[in-house]
Amino acid sequence: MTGTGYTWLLPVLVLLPLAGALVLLAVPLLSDRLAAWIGTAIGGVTLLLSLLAAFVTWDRGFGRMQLQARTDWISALGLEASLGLDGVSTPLVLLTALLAVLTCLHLTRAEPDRLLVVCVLTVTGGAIATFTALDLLLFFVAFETVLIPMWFVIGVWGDGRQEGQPANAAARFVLYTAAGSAVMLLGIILVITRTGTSDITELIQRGGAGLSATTQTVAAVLIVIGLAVKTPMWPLHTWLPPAHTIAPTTGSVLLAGVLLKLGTYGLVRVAVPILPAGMANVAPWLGGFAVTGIVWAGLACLVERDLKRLVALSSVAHMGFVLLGVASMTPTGLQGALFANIAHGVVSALLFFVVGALKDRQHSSDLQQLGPGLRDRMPRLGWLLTFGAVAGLGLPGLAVFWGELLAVAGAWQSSGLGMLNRPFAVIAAAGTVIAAAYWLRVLRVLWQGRPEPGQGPDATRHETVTMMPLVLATVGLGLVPGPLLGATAGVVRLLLPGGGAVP
Amino acid sequence: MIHLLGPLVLASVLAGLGVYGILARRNAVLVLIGAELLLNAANLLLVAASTLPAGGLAALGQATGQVQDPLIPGQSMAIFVITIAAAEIGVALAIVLLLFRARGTVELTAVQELGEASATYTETPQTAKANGQ
Amino acid sequence: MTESAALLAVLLPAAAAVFGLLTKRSWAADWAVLGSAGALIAAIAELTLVSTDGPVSSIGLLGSAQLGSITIGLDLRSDQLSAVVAVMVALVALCVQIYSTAYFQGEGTAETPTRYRAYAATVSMFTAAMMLVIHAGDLVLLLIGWEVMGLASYLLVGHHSERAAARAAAVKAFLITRTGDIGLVLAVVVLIAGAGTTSIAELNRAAAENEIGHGTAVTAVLLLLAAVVGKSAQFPLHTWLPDAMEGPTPVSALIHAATMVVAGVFLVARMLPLFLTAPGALQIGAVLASVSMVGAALAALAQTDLKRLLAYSTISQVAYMLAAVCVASDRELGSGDPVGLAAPGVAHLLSHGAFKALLFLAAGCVVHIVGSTALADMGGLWRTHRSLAVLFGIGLLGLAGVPPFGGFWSKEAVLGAAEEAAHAGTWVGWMVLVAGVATIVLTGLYAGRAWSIVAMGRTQLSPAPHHLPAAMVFPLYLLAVPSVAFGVLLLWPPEVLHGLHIQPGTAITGALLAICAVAAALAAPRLGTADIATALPARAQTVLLDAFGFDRVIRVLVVRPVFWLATVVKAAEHDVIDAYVRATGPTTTIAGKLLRLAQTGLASAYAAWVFVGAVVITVAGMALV
Amino acid sequence: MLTETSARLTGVPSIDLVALLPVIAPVVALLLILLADALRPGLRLPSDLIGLAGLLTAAGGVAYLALDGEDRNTACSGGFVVTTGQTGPTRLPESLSPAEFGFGCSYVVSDLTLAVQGIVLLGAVACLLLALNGPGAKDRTAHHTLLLATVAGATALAGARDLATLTVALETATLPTIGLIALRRDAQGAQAAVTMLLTAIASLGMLLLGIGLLFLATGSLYLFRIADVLAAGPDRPVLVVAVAGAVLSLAGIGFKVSLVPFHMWTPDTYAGAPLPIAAFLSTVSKAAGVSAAVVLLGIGLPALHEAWAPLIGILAVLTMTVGNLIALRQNVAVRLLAWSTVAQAGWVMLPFAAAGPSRDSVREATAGAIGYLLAYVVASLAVFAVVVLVARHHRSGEEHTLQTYRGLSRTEPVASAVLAFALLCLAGLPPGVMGLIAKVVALRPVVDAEVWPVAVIAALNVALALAYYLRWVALLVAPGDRSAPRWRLRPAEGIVLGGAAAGCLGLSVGAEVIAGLLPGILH
Repeated sequence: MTGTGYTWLLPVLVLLPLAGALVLLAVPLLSDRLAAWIGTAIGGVTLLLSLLAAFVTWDRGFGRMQLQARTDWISALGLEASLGLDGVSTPLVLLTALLAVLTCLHLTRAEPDRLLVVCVLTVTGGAIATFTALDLLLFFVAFETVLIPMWFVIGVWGDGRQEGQPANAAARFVLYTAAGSAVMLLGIILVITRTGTSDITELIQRGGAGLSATTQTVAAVLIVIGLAVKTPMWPLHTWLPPAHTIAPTTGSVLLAGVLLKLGTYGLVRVAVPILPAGMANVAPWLGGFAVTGIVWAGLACLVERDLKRLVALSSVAHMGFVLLGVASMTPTGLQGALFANIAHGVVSALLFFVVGALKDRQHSSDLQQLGPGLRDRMPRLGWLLTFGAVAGLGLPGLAVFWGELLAVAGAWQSSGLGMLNRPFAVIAAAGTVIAAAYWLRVLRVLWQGRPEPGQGPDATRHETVTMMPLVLATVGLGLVPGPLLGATAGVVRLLLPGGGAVP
Repeated sequence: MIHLLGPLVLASVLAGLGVYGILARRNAVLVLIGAELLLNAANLLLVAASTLPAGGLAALGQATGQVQDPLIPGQSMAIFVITIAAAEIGVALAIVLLLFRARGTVELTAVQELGEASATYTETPQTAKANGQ
Repeated sequence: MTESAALLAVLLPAAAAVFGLLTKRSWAADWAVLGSAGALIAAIAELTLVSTDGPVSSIGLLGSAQLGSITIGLDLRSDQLSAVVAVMVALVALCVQIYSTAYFQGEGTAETPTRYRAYAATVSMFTAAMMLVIHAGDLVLLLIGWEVMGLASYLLVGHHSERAAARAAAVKAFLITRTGDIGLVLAVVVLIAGAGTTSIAELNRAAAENEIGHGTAVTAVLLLLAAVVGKSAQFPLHTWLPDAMEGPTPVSALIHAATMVVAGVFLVARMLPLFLTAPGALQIGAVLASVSMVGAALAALAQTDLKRLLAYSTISQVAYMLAAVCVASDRELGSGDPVGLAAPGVAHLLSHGAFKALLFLAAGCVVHIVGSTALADMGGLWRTHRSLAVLFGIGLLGLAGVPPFGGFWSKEAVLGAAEEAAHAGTWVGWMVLVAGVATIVLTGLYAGRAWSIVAMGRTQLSPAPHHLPAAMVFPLYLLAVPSVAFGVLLLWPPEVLHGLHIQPGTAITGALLAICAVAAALAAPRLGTADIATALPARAQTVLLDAFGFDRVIRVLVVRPVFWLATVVKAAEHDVIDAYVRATGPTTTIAGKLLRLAQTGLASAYAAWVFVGAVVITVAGMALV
Repeated sequence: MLTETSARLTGVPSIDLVALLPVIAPVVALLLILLADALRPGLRLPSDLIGLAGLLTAAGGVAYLALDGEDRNTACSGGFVVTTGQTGPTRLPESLSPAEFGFGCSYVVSDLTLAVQGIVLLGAVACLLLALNGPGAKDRTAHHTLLLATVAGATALAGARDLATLTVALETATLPTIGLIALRRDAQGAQAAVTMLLTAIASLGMLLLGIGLLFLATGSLYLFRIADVLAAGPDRPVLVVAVAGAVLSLAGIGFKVSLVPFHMWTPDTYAGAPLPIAAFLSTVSKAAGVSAAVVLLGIGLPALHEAWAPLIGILAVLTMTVGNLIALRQNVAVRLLAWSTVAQAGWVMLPFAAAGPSRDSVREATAGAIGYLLAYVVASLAVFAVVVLVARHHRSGEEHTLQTYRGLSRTEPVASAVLAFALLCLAGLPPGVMGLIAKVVALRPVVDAEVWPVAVIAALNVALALAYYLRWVALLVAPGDRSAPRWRLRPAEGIVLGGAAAGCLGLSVGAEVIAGLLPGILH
């Protein structure tokens, strides 16, 4: 199965959810539940197609762009609508499609809303487009596409028990990230004007040739700032906790599982390979912020009272590992970043599903009001929460561990971080203890303890079915990391200067 | 031939007077007179400038090779300006008339309610009016 | 065949855990017992096969993972060391699972549910994880098992999570071991970077052939040592173990006495060639072990709680094993064969596993009878439950190292190794030897004290003998066999125990000291003091009971600063970082309001702005030329 | 051959009527409406049709000229060379390219001209249709004639290549709008008109002074000629005079674009004018202002870029920032739009901040400005179409607040979708790809020239503007009154709404148009 077949796959993957969203938007007669089922079906087809795409890509080799499809769009800007899939993007596309199915499935029971499904599908389409875009500007357009639907999700369906809070959180989310991406746009334009092309594959091949070190540094700073807001990197992260806290379960899952991935994907796909010299200057700072974020967010979690906010803050810590992996500029670190990216997507999505289910029952996400004694009151939800927490603290054998290990390993042997590489690695590793501390605190307050009377129903079969794929994925990735690591092992060399040789 | 500086100074003085008129007066008609002064300052400048040889100031040092526009641009421009000024005054007086009909005065201070920082500003005047009645 | 046996030893308990959770509630006990029984059979088969066919270095389990330029094979390995330890682990696990079926009879009350299904599955999961640690052919795979064990320990210590003390102990146990485990993670990282491999066999080979850079080796070994110290509850990361006694007693027997806490020693034994390249690190390990040995034994002396007493004795005994492997570099053993050098530690590991599990399970029976773990509530076991008292006594004699019980032989092997090192003239050897001998005395004292309180003393119970279920008694007999007969093993030692040498001198001294100490403790009641601990000054009692106040030190130095820092961070998050974000709202509002002030509505004022603007930009433009 | 040359050099301009069709057609329509009104006062439909026909003919002319593809020059004058010692014509200097321009042409049909004319006519047609039920209903003749006159001025402005034509066209595009504003004949209408009038007069004064100085410095009113003279590198005093003239002229044009600090009239006038006229001001009138600036700076004064480019940069970011900051707290829809057009003016002018010595950079800047202008005008029209509809159907009329839009998506899903989409286009966030590409196009030259302060402030302004656009969008979907009566859409309004929506959508998909509006050289 070599050659050029299946070029229709990627355009269909991108356009199918978007078209589905458009149709659902335009047909107001559908009942909300039916709309959610249609969304699930579209998500399912997307997932199947992305599995097919992943298979084809694997078959032809993850090391280079497969399934390329391109057509002119705005030739005056050199913008081509060109898509492709390789080992870096394939897992992310799969994750996005999976989460699309699960969120839509979730919506078939929990407060279905036709327009919410529209938003979910738009986010899905936009994210897949971002992950497959092979043109810088197209990447940017796709990157921005997810903003507005997400803004709607937070602002309209957010937890509105306090007047004006959803609107505030949504506005903060969208304004913060839009400001960041506007800055990133400057960097992207700079790259395009200086190199004369916006073709990512071409730019990666050049690897910064023809760009002076200064230009690269400026562009890297601009692009990294934009992506760091989205990731989010300490200290640009303060939009995330309110957004997660207010967003409905669907929104939180998408935010954690899809949106945050865009930022780190951008770092790996754009910043590192296209601006190697610039990133070499930026990397120590990036690493420093990443490590600070790990510790900072962990400490903040230790005293956080709101469970959703806590999960959000823990995302900041997790993304700190991803950023550290990127900043290390080593194959191992990059692999770790990509692994941690996927792992965080799976685990935090699971956690948000669980927390959402708890919140639905107790109408609060405050730790004191949710607990204690979950293990006796709602055993199934309790165990799911425990599983999520244990995965979140990076237990070896579960998905998150590999990302953290590789990120730390990358940082340890990184020459790009200079003298600070080993201190960074050690601090990051110490961050895993803090992670354990706050997760155990959550379990201690929530899961353990003497249950109080006033029982809520345990997880329904529907909820369990929604969460099970994520549990299985967490275990699967944790125990058998080979395939995912294999997918990225070859391609990260192509993304690093000099094939990523570690001196 | 008088020195170029004289008309220029005169034009500056006229412009200054015009600006002062526009700024200092609150009576719409007097403001318009100031505006006329300003426009005529420009006219004076144009006509004075057209006395220069072809190429303007830039060509003063270079004696030869300058191309002269056959349409005598300075003067014709002045005629355009006079026409524009006339049209301007026509429109302006119509507006002043409208103002007088609406408020019974031509003082500019009488109509400030659209300014967001003015004392008489209301966000939705029509609704306010309707509610007031 | 060996491959299948090793795989089964790991996978059967894992499968038991999964099935125990997924199938009917009433099958949970069956799955649990079947799983560990299967593991035991597999382990015995493995031992036999390994002894005849030789070791197998690579058994595919989880595929391989490509990290950067190196490939990590997540494979198992099987050799005599793993097989022997596996047998011990599976045996104890089986005993504990059988014991637990009776220990957790019924559903419990709403206030104190037994949660047997979760318990049994967790114990199965623990067994699988321990098997994974034992069989891991790669450090990363070992790390997976290592931390899953920690998780199981956390879940089981906090099993009765309705008790606040259990919750606190569970968190403490996990966090302290995790702190040590950073060392293991970083060691993996260091080895990935420095040695280019994490395969244990490969590392040992490279270390033996001096292919690993000195810096890498020392760093890695020190980091590994941190993990060992954490997991094996050695000073200064030992404080979690006594608290972990909040867990159900069978769990204490399995995890916090026989298996998990000795994983650290196992790791050192497993990677001894690597450790031998960094003698300095081993010396540090020996120092920590000596401190733990004596300190824990002293603390055990004054405990008022039977389980805590046993916990401190565990720390002390594990310290023996650690000390035994840590003096390895100072011993002059002809070939320098790492297997032989590790033998004393491994031997003590095995015998300790048997007698300590026996002790804990017996203690569980006592607690079951008395309904309390406090020593003050016990007494007169000899009169009410004589067979149980005998079993308990066997365990105590093993612990005290009184010949001919199992503990004697292994402990003397340890002392023999220390003496060998001491003869080689190193201070480490002397230190371990002195500490070991001192500890023998202390151990004898507290073992005798335990006996005199629990078995003798005044009967606190009603005269009607409390009946013990067979499922609780049978495992005791099962464990008593190796506790008594461990010495027999030394007549035909397996290859892994070949390096064992018992020096007659130390052996006789040790035996005499142990017997004297036990006798002194036993005689104490007759001499007027019911409990030799009370013979100590009150001040000393408090200090020892408190284990030298080390907990408080940690609380002051670590816990409080961290929480203080966390509150600072939370405040800074809100008042510094987010303040800038929040400030944009008011700032823009104020700016907008200020700018609006110009909109006076006066037409000529607007014209004025035109003039002003024109003049300003004209001047600016002229300046720019 | 010789006679031909001499005929070209006599100085009598020849007129190409086809080239001037976009200017002449509105004027003819204007005259016809006046004639019809004189013959039979009170005619409604015919005058609507005549006006529309005039605009469409002009648009047809633009389309024909665009398809024709040939650059045309008209109203050209020859020149003669003054030499001491000898009289009579001699060869013109090479730089003037006599074969193309002669001494200079007052009106040139180029890509630039046609693009601006197209934008102007687009806006004009839409505003005419929108006005049919509003201000145009009562004073049809006045409205139509004034509007057509403005359009004629604006189209002429796009082709104007000498300062006299430029001034006349600019005033033709300004004075009638004052009349249009005053069509609302109450005190506020009067105030709005007076405000605009005074600003216009003051600005005219500045413009004329500036032109006088430019003329003084270069001795010509033809932009090509001025460009050549300045490019030849005159002495510093001359340069200073020229710069003073250039910047004063810019100040005179600034009010039309609503550049800060010449923007003060904008909110007051928008609020006081009938809504369709506000739409007209924010599209056609602004387009005229932009084209005046583009023609003056890009064609006449590229050599002075060192002086005006930084100034434009400062003014552009100042304009954006001030406009956005004040718009953030506006509650009245039309005032919010007024401030947002101020902010958008900053974006339109932004590319000029990057003008450099090369002709290409000036062309790039112009392309950016015109591309942005197109996107802005189309989106603006869509927004105004909905605002006009809301004003017609809501009690509080033209000064309705944003609260009026609460829950509009429930009662009027299509109109709210169009409004939301158009607002996102203005904000420049997908799905409003059009606006995003426009921002890329506008930022590109600035980034290319690495004018970082300007670029970064502009980028941050994206978020600032997004705040109020999204506030509006959020209200659309907020839960609200479901009982409001359905709208009755008139055909003209429907056409504008649908057309503008289609425009937004079409330009989002075919964003090529925005980016590639000006492929050729600039003249």
